[in-house]
Amino acid sequence: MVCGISGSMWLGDLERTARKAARWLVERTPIRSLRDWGIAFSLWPVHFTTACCGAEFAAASAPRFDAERFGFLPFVAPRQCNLMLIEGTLTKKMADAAIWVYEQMPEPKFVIAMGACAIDGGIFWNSYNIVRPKDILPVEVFIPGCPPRPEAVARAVIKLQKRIRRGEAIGLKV
Amino acid sequence: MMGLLEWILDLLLSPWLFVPLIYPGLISAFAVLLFIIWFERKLAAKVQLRYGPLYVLKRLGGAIQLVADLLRYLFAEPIVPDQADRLAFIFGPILLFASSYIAAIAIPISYDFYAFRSEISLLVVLGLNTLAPAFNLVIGWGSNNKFGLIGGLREGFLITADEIPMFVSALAMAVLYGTMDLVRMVELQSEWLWGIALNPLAAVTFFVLMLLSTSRFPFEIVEAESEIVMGPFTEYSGILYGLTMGASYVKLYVLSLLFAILFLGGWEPLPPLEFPGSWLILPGAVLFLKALVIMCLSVFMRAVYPRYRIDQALRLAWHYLFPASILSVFLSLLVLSGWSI
Amino acid sequence: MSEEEHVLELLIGPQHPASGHMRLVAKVDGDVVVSLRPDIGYVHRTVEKLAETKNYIQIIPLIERPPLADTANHNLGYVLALERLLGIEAPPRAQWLRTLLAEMTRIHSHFYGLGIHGIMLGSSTAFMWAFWDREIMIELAQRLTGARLTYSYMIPGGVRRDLPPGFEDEMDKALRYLERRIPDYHKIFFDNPVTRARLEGVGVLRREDAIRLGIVGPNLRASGVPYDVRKVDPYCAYPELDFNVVTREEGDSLARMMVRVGEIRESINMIRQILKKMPDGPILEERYLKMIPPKWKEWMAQHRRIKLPAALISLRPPKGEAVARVEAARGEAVYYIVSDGSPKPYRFRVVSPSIRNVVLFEHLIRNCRVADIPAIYGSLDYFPPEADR
Amino acid sequence: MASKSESQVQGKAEAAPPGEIETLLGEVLEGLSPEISSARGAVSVKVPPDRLKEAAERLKAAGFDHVKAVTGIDRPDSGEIELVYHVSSYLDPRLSKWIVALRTTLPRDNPETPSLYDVWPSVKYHEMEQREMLGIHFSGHPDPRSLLLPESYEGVPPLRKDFKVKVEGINA
Repeated sequence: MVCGISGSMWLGDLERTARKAARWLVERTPIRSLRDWGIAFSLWPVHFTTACCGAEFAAASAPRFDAERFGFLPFVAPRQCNLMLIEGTLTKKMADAAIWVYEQMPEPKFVIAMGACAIDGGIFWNSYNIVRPKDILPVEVFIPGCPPRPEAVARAVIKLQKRIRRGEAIGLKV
Repeated sequence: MMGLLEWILDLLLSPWLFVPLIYPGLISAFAVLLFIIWFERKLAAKVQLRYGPLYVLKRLGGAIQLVADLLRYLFAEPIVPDQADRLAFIFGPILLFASSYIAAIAIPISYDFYAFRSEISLLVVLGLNTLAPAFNLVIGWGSNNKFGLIGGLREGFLITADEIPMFVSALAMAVLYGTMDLVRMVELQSEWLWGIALNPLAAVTFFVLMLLSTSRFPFEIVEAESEIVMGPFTEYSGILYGLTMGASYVKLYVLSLLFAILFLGGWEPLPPLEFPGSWLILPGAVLFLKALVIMCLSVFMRAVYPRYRIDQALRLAWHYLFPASILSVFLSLLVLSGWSI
Repeated sequence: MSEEEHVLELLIGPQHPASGHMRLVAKVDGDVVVSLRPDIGYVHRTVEKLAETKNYIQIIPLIERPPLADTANHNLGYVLALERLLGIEAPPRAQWLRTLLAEMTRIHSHFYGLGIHGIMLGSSTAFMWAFWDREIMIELAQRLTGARLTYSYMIPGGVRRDLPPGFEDEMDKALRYLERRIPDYHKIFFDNPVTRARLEGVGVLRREDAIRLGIVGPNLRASGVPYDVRKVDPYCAYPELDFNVVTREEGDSLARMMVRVGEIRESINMIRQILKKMPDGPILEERYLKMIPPKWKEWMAQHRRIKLPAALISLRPPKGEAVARVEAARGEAVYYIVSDGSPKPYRFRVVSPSIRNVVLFEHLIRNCRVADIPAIYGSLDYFPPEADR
Repeated sequence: MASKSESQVQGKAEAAPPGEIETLLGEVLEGLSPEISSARGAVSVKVPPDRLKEAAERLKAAGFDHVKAVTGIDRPDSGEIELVYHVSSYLDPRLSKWIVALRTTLPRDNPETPSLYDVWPSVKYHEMEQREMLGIHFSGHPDPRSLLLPESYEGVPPLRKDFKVKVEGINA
């Protein structure tokens, strides 16, 4: 303290301290449950179609199934979203993009893997060009089906909401 | 103790604090923001055979959806990209939001309640309103993202195209009323007719330009999502994005208030009611409701129109709206001469 | 300044609201797109290779996945090729049922394309309405086949299920509803001045270019080429149906969209005719029908569906090859099977309409505005998984 | 059986009588030593690899205006790769009823053939796909990129027979 005159020495690592303080504050129960409530009803999946399940995902937010009822609003850029839906098969080329998009999303963020292909390859299990999402991303909820029905997507959203409000979701702990 | 409370109440009710802070300033702007975005989503859903936000509070049709969204934004990690200009990136949205609502301070709420009364308060509102787009440019440039850059430049093109005809069509009303004092304008309208009946051309032009300058459909060009993701706001996350998203709605709110005063008779006619505080609440509520109707109409356009291309919007603004605004000045003169005869 | 220096390279996708499962590399000069290169392969799931490891019957679900919004037509194309290879033919009622499902799929696939085009232009209402009306055909197809999109309905020698009871009435109601709806679309979307401004004269594909580049489907017909496999090389029940090939001369984005709308109308007429003229009879070819144990016959009659005969599971077509083409919703699909006499194909080739249309990206999106990229993209009704396979 | 299904399908659309297309192809490709055969509704013409481009040019001149598919078939037993162009016509209703398979064989260890992009621009993406899937080199093709596989892909081209993928135990 005596000999160091540089700014960081005087102030300490201000940013890190601030982050720590903010985290401490957020972890208190009333604020925490308020935050979790907010997140649970504001799951915005990023617009990232990885494979053909995207057609059923679109149907999930379309009138008949209307996932917006749960505050589930497909949105455009990763920076504004907190949910990533792996819509079906993840090819090697797409997996790179998926990791990029996931990295770009702000925390807390969640991943839902949709479709049999996203669980363990599904009908394309022996394809040489696919990646299993669970190997590269922390998946919260898997949706079985090939393709899953839109109701299944809605169900996964509800399940994720419950997990978030109970504080069990992986995305909250990172 | 009571004295202290009274003192605080007095302070809050003093126009110099009440106008910028509560109504039509910050707090009411926030409230409108939370309402109008929910309303926009709900209305679009209605047209589109859906429910829209619902389960967050089922009894009220999901009316607090935006509170949930706001909380999420608040607690989301604010990311500042490495390549971005830190200063511009962080202060851009704050200034954008501030400059979007700052024009509200010059808007009077009744004959005797305003932050300041000036001979040229119309010009003050219009002038302060033109600040905001500049920060869109700053944001687009500062976030160092190609889509952001394109979005910022689009805003740059649109500033001139929408602000100039908007000025002219607002000034057409000044010509008509013979004053630029907003309070006097309301007074005159209560004596004559509403501005929209006197000069409908100016009203239509102003309304379309309002859509254009707040990037509502069909002019949602700056943040056209299927073309340039979110335009200038592509890189924003957390509460900073919340501010950028709110800014255009707040601007819409201020312009709707102005529209209500210019064309819809402001706070007139007042319902003949008497209760404590009615001197402030009644005119405020009437003005607010009129502005709200305008806002609802503007957000309804989302359900009706696709979006124009930027060159088409510019052509529309320069080839049609600008001449229309000039014509509306002449129309004002015509009405005025007709009136005096 | 050199040409290169004031060109901005935009990478659109694969994470982009209007890129779908692909990347568009656009070179932009100001607001003008100088050139655009599609970078596909993000959904390449190696269907052709995997088909070589699967039995013929297992390939049916495999080839349904890539063109997810348009499964029945592709299923039909594959089954036709396989039947040619096997030298069998489905009985008449099965042919008519196939045609019925193919046309139903065409309707909901066109609504899908229409909805995506709507959202790309910013009209969320067009998207939502199209996806709503699409659900009606999906629901009916679900009653017929048991699945929302992946029907696997056509099998070699016939179809899996017969019409469920009451299907005709439901379908009649649905068709009347859809006919009432199309004017609504005209009001809110097709005749909307903004839509017109965005689409008219944008992305004009001239007739000779369309032929030269081998474009298929509504995109070809919108440029004035009346090529439709259903007329040129009719299959199933199409020879007995009375329908027009919808064409437009303009070749712009609006024409492509309106051809799809016209085809929806034609399909509605066709479904009416099909339900009226549907012949009676078995829905599976005789030789397979005979293999089904008699104890199942009653069950089949009761449930109006067939029990899959064991012979289909390990089909062994003779050595040789067969090619079949169908008019899928997005255009002509070609299926080419080379058999070496084993239960698995030696070489299996799918040429989906989208892979033949992908060339349009670099051809049409040039010297246009940035905002025209989604407008043209949407008008092509391009589905990347179908192209990448 | 097969001929029955064809005649039923084509009978309704005033098809060219069988044989006509073969005669036509024989006339068009005279001198290129074509082997013309037809089976199951498809006509196929086999030409030597060095005559492929000329054959293509003549077919184009005869009215076959587009290519539907380009398919490479790996045949390790005979050490060859068979290359098939399925061509047809949009405009000539007489030809568009047929899909003509223009085929040739290339040596498996060095499959090189002139690209038909100059003749039929519609082969562009098909040839790119066959290039990366089978390692066929199309000389003169305008686009050297890989199409479907990742840029970093290395190894045996996937559709060659010596590229093995896992199969299910029950069938293996």
